Amino acid sequence: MLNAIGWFLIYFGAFFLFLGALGIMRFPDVFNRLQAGTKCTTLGALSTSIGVGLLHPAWLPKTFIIALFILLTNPISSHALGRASYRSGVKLWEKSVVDKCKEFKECVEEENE
Amino acid sequence: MSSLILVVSAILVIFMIVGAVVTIHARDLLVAIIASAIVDLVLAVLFYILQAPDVAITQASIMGGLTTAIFLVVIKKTERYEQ
Amino acid sequence: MGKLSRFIFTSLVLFILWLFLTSTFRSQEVLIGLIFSLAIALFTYNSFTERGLQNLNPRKVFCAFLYLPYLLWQMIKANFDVAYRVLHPKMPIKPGIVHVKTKMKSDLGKLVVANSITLTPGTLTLDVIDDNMLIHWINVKTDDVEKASEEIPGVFEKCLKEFLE
Amino acid sequence: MSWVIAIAIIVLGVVLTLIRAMLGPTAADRMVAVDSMTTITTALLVLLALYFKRYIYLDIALVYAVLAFVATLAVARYMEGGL
Amino acid sequence: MIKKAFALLLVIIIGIFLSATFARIPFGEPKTVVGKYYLDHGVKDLGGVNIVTSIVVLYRGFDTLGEVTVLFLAATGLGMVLAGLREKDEKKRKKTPPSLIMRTETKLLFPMTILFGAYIFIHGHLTPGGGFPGGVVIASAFLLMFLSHKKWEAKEKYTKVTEALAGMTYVVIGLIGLYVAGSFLENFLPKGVPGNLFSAGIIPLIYTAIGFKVGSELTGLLQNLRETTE
Repeated sequence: MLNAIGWFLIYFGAFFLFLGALGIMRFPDVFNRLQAGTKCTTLGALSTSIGVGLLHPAWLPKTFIIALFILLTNPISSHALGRASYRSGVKLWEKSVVDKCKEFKECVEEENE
Repeated sequence: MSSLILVVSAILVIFMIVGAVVTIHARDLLVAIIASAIVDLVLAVLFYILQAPDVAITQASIMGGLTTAIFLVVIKKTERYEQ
Repeated sequence: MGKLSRFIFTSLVLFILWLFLTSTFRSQEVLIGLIFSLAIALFTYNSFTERGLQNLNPRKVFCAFLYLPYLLWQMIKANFDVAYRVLHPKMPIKPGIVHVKTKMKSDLGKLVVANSITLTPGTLTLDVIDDNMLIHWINVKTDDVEKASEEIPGVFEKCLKEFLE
Repeated sequence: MSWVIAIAIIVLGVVLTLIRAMLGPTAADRMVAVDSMTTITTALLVLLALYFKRYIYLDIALVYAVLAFVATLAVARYMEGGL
Repeated sequence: MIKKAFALLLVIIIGIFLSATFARIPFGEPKTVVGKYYLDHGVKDLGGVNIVTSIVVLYRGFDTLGEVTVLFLAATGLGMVLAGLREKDEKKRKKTPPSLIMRTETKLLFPMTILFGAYIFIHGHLTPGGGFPGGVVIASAFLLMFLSHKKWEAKEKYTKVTEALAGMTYVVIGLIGLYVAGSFLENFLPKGVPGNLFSAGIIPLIYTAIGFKVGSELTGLLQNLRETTE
């Protein structure tokens, strides 16, 4: 039973990791790529490592720590990248609907350094 | 040494070579730093696959964070684009 | 808060992390772990936590444990959302940056809200300026501040108010 | 047999992100690809530890999970001009 | 053009020879006599499960002392070069402040990363790793704080004192070995049961010293790099 759940989690995770990579390949600009990259890889790596832990219950604490660190570090790195690429002047995709960032002078002033 | 491991390491080696070429030819030095970070991270995976965990852990820890940061500080102090 | 309670909380967290890392209860490992966690907590407790042992209030811990499954369910929903957008041949996306207001006061509260927003369907926190959040939304439904605040961080804040504020 | 499929899917993901890292028009695109690549590689290392049946190999995956984002943070701070 | 073609030809020839040579070496079989000796007698002689660390610290201990000295010399040399470029008074250089999320999160991660580095260097004889990776992980924790806080700094006197104490500990352990067991860096503690934390004699002690030394050296180096002007 534990075995079956473990293998299911591993395949689930592997599928989403692949989807995240495909999203990075297909989406048009930096921010959309970040969307795919963050969400899919976080859940994918989390569920793969927990699945490996379920196959060998003695490994579970360490895989749990790996999952915890991924859950802590991944959103912050994507946030930092998004902020930095907006401030360094990366343009939004031309079909974007709205850009509220222009209203804040903190975001824009660094652009022409 | 099964064939699966052989195929995986062959793919990774090809990407390492491409990364090294990008590192050499990039005009933008930030791109060169990112490409060399790719080379280092993939090299850690290769050491791992070849079952040398001590070397892999050292490679991953040194090359992952510190070297990239030091290179970045250096191009911040000098200049970003090569002429 | 008192310095002692902050110190005890930091070393407790570090010691639990150590137990997970070594994953044994052997007396030698526990001894070394105690020494290291006390020593590290001695010079980092100042930045690690602001409230100390108050975090271990049973009601707050219970709310945090209720929050985790909810976050996990949101993450799974987010992944199927991304899967739909990636695998659809025409890529039905309508991206944009919207502006929302958050009600959280403390730094930790803003951090958890921002990270939760990043992990949930179609949104990514770009910047936090005081209590304004700039959010990249992959499928913009509204660009009004009030409505967007109700739509994106509203649900989380109701859960998080309990154990963070 | 079940190994081959899971590992092959993940390696395919790594290859896709590496292609984007080599193509990517701007430096930000490349860094996004590298960031995702490190997370995908962490999962790959955990799976390979199961494949080699060695408990101690999990440490390298842990080093990857802890340290790979330092490089991302450094590049992000450089790009926004705060280093 | 002819030059490039010649270079390509040379690279191809070297590649063919290299791959032909390495194809004949079998994977994972010890060939040399020394390697066979280490594999057969290492665990029984020294009590360390991870044979690589036993070789690095005990069989080749003097070598490692040299490596640590080289790292120390490199860090000191860089510090001397950068000392001339030190910022005298707070120059007005416009810097983007780090975001609030980054500041809060790195405060949370800082003690955890240091604890992880300590885990790596104290378990050098049981798991892969050892003093050098552990020290680098600790220095990376400090790097995180440097990246995300404008004012935060590691006091120079503390890093210097830690480094000096750690280096002294290494040499003193070696001298005790010379006094008790008859040669420099000889093992003088009981071997213990292989697999326990308190086993393998002086390996954990030496790796703790190396971990502190490498960590404080690299932290001082990063601090020096941060304080200089352009």
